[in-house]
Amino acid sequence: MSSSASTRAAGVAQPAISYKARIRLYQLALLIGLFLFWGITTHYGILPSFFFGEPIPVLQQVFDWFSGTAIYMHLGITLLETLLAFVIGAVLAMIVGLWLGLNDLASAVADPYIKAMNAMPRVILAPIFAVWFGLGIWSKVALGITLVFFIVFFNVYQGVREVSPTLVANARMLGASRKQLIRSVYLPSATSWVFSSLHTSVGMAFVGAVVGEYLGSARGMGYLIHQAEGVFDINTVLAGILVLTIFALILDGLVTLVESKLHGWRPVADHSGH
Amino acid sequence: MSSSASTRAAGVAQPAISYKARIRLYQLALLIGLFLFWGITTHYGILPSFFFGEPIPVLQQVFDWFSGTAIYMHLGITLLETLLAFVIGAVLAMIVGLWLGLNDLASAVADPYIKAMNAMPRVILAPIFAVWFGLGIWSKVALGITLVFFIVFFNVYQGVREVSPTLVANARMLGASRKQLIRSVYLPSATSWVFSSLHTSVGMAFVGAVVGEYLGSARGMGYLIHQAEGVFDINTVLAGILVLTIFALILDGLVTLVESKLHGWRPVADHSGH
Amino acid sequence: ESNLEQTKVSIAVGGKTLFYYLPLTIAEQKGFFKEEGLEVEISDLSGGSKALQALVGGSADVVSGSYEHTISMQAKGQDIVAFVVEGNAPGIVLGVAKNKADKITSAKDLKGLNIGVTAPGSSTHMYVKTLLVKAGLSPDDISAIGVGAGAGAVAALEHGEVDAVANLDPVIAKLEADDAIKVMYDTRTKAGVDEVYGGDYHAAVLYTKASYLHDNPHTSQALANAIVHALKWMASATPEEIVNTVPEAYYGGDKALYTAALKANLGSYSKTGEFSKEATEHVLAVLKAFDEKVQKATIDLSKTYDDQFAKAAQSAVK
Amino acid sequence: MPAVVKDHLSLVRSQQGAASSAVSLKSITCSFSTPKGGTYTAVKDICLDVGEAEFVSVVGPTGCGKSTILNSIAGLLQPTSGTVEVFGKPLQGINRDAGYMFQADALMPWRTAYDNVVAGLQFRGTEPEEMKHLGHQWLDRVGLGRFADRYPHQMSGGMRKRVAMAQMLILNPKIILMDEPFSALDVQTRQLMENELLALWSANRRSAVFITHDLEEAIAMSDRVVVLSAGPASHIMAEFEITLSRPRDVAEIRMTPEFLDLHHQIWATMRDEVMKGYQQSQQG
Amino acid sequence: MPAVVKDHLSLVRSQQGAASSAVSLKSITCSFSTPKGGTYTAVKDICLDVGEAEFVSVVGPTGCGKSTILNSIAGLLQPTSGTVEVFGKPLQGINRDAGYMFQADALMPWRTAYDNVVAGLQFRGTEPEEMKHLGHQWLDRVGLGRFADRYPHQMSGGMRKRVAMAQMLILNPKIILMDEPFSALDVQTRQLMENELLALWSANRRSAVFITHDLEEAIAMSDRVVVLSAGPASHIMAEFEITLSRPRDVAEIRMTPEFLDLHHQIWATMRDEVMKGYQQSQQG
Ligand SMILES: Nc1ncnc2c1ncn2[C@@H]1O[C@H](COP(=O)(O)OP(=O)(O)OP(=O)(O)O)[C@@H](O)[C@H]1O
Ligand SMILES: Nc1ncnc2c1ncn2[C@@H]1O[C@H](COP(=O)(O)OP(=O)(O)OP(=O)(O)O)[C@@H](O)[C@H]1O
Ligand SMILES: [Mg+2]
Ligand SMILES: [Mg+2]
Repeated sequence: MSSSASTRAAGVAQPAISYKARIRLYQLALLIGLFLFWGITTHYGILPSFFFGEPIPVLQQVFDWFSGTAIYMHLGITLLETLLAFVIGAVLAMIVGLWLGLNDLASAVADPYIKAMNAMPRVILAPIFAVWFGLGIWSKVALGITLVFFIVFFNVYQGVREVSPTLVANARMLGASRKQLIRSVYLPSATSWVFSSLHTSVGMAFVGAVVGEYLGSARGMGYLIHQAEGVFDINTVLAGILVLTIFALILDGLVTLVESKLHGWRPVADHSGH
Repeated sequence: MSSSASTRAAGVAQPAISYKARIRLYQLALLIGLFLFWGITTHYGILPSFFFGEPIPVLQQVFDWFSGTAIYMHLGITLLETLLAFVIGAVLAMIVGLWLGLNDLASAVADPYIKAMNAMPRVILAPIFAVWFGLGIWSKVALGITLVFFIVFFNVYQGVREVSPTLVANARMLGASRKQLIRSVYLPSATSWVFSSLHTSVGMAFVGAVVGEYLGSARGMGYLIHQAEGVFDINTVLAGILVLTIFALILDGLVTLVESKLHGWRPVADHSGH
Repeated sequence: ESNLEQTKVSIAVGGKTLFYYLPLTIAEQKGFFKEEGLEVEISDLSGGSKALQALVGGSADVVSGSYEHTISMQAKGQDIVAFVVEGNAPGIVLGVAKNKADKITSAKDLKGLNIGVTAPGSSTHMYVKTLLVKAGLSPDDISAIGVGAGAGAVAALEHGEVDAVANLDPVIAKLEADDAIKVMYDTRTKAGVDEVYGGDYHAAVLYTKASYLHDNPHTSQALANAIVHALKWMASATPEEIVNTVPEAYYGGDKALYTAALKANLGSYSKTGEFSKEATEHVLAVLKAFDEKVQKATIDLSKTYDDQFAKAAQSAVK
Repeated sequence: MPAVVKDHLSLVRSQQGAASSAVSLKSITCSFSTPKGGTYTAVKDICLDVGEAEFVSVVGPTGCGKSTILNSIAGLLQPTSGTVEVFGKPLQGINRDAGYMFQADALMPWRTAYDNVVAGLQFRGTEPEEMKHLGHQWLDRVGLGRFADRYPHQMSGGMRKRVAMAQMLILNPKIILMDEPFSALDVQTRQLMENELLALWSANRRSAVFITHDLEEAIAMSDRVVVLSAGPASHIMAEFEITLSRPRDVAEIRMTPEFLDLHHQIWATMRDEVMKGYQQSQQG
Repeated sequence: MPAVVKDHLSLVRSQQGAASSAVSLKSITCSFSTPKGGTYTAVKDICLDVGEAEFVSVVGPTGCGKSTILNSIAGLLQPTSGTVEVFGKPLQGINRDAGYMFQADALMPWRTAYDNVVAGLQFRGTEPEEMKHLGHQWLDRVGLGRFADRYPHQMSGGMRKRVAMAQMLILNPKIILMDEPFSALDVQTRQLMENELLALWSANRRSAVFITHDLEEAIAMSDRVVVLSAGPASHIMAEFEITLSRPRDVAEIRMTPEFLDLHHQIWATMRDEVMKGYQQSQQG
């Protein structure tokens, strides 16, 4: 998302800084507004604080965590699981997606199997992962992979299918080998597809790690959240979610960074209509 | 996925029927192979049947269910939840995706919020949904929507961004109003994006419904699975998953049907390389 | 003491913060495992059945779980053996919503109601079935709704989604504190257990595979020692001392509620960790009534527990 | 006889003619930012008036900024400086009076030839009956009656261009903007289309701005030919009034001596310019 | 003097010449399935031989099947019947000896002009030094030295075409296939490019198949001009040997009487054909 915009004036139009600053301002205003809304509604019991917590204790908890030391271990574990799930899942999905996208017969045969796997409730797989991968990080990574994989896979597959036939024909005439074709045409052409799915799956990788920990673990943010939930400590639950969210945004920011590097050639289109 | 293929011969090449029949044959062979592998490994204890069940009892259970009557109620409920989550989630995502895709400022401001929501572990929301929507179908629908929404949203958003600027300019010159522009250019152009995400999210809608039932309900396939898990009846668990998978494939088939209707204009590209 | 076969032990538990498993936490927090030369890692899973699966699958060595599992696993051909008792009362409470309490006074009145259990097929579900059968009803006369053992359960009752709940602390404590339920059957106390089961009943135990006990007798002994140590300490400690021992996360800011709940549960813990034949038979009777697999199987109760470790622990732990 | 109107003169024209002109570019400049972060000025200080019912052709070396100018007139591109006036009013947003046939392929790939042709009518909510009638009539006019149900990817380059032309002309726009419409057509089809366009244009006082690389076409069709200099900062180098009598037949007119004379003049003007641009670019 | 070689004669040529010809189409037919489920035969029984070092232009009414034929030679489209031979061997898959400049835009949008030009060299694993040298040399040759770092969407239509031409020619293919390469260029730039191409072609015995709508261009460049009939089932209607002496300057040659004579002949042949196609399509 994001991407700068402004009306499609030829050339060096309005100063872009003010536009960006305005966005940050609105975001900040929205954030403060949300916190105020949250604080007021829970304070006056319009929303039950039993379920929604209250902003001050939540922030207090976050602060306490980071003044202490224990949180770093938990957070580190969760981040590690997330990163592994994200990277392994995305890479696997790209390989399989490319392969099936370029292989009509294989994709036609595999089609129902992949869809079936995607429709399987992953939570049910958790015990099996525990058997295979133990109760350590790898069973959580596996759960995350099952979430990340399908999202990226379907987009890579479709992205490959959408590549302009003329571009492919041209590259082949220029002597590109199959590998070069993939590297120089299919992959760049599918980048928007891939990145769109990467944005979705950053979140999913976190969900996988946390839910995995939630279902069984000895540490990690999901473990903390699970424990707090067991004793109705909703403020700690929300503090955990808040911390996770911030890190998800950071990871997503990294994805965006890579994206803008790889995708810098794009024309800045104007969709706002005059 | 799927889509017919064959080498890009000009005109009326090989009989397409034999190709399709071949695919079905391979699929069947794969299916039988998988079942055999499953049966043999669990029978000889290579895979523990405690976790992996055994094919015959699983199929027996499915058969028993469908000879009885109770299953129809459970299945009906789950399908209803899935459908509602899928339709509502997808429609909402399309509306929001279109709106933000066409609105630079709003999308820049909303960006971190949407990503944050996507990164939130949904399972934790389940109790809150139970409070808001009760323990009936609507809390499961809500959970499903949170899964479906983001997958579709990110793709619609990106799909709208990817529309060819020339096409938009042309339609505007032809006098298209904003609404007509959306209907006649943005939506058709984003179809492949939308359908790619719909395929992913059919599965997710099922996951939402089943996990929702799993977390609290009195009926539905998730309830049956959960109950069986509680007494370590893995065969029933797998039978439930099998039934769900078949229905997920049916629903996905419907999506593909609509897709091929809307998307019939596509050239049949040849990606297999000679 | 380097006669331990292994010093690193992984223990799985389904809901570590539950009062049901409190002796485990005490043993961990007071360092009783360390005293025995053990380094335990306690993995918290989302339910007792998940903990059992972790054991069967080999990712956990020992489970802190319900004694029932050893019986139902024998019916499925798995040799699971309990070797030290943590609690002798399941701690399950059946409470009805306050606003309906005047109409529902005994198990008979439950007919046709929605009753929240932690999960369909779970021990809370079985508990409700037991009560129904005792009252001359059929288990199918109610609809059991899985509401979990967390905030969802509280919400379900308080919002009228269910008319009654069979649940554990802290759900019950929270509902009592909110004045939302009237307790009808309470197995947190000896009296309550006797009323429902007609005598002693083994609840939380440490169990493991028979082969593990066989291969790791010293390690198993050390585990039993630590638990018995914890039980003895708990028997002599004040509730406040116990509360101060558990991690802060257990009471999540509401210490008073936790203390109140603890007091209600103190009677449920075993004093010695030892088994009694009678208690195991009561458990079997319940399972026989509702678990098809157990019904069909012939169960040899003596193979479901091994009392020697707990017995030996009495002398080891002063 | 043709007259070469020099730069300052055209400026005068644009100031006088504002009231009765369909399009009036008032000293527009269009710049783009370049990859290296600088700016590239494509066209600079362009003043151009297109009268009502006037047919103006724009020629110039490739990459000089012809499409850029057309985009400004269409309202798709806002000039960095200067203003565009349409029928005396400053242009805000899209130019609703203009029809624009793009240089690039702009057909909707998911619509058949027929559906593409009637797209504009649909947007206006034309009656189905009338739409059907007009749609098929226009497909016939561009010689594609048999290809109504083909999708763009099933048509040849030239066929797509003709669909695009019908799509634009079916709306009967007051100002016709065309960017190299006929370059993908063979000579004969091209002449058919040129005559078709001329007939339409003269039938009810349209204005037209027409970009082409074919000087003969430019002369045969136009009232005036505008020659742009090579970029960057391209400007109007010369204008030629074409006084050949109307109605014209584009095929026959090419043999007249006036035509050949004009052709020669414009050709000479452009040649130097192209060489200049080519050499410049090779130094860069 | 030009000679009109009729259908059966060209068939004879193709049979004899097989050994020494670079490309030989043996009675190829290409059909497509239509939306209504029928088949549309674009070209039928085409026999064409392109000798080594021969420059053949193909002209014909729009939509007759010129691009289809080029696709078959490139190996991108498998004819429904008939075979394509390249240097005497039946073509299997892609034609590795050919360079193909497409009618449609085929530049990689994520590569700059320079990166597009050197794409083929990269695929072959050329040394970076040499690649850089050749890349810039070719950008200069097509007059885009200053635009090396522009992305396709930042270039004009004509500039993109020139990049595509450099991209193809930099590889020095034995067989040059070009589909209307110069139609987006102004007359002068076009002539520069034409001369550039002729120089390259004659330097080391290339073969070329060249599609154009500009008869003058076809005649000025070629050894032979092949005229296709209007579709459907388009066939080779006539072939014209161009015996004008080489080396030629494409600008000057146009004024010679032989040239005008040839032009007139081909023009007449095509005119009838186009009218026929146009009328046919209007009945449909
Ligand atoms: N988005 C852009 N960014 C940078 N430069 C641009 C952009 N669009 C156009 N240009 C430059 O502006 C100049 C004029 O482009 P324009 O498309 O108007 O040329 P043209 O006269 O239509 O050429 P042609 O006859 O080849 O179509 C070119 O040098 C081109 O590179
Ligand atoms: N995929 C396809 N499906 C159906 N018909 C097609 C397909 N591709 C080409 N055709 C038809 O084949 C015929 C020849 O097309 P082709 O592109 O070869 O023409 P062309 O001679 O190159 O025309 P132009 O000069 O306009 O580029 C056209 O009538 C076109 O509609
Ligand atoms: Mg242009
Ligand atoms: Mg063509």
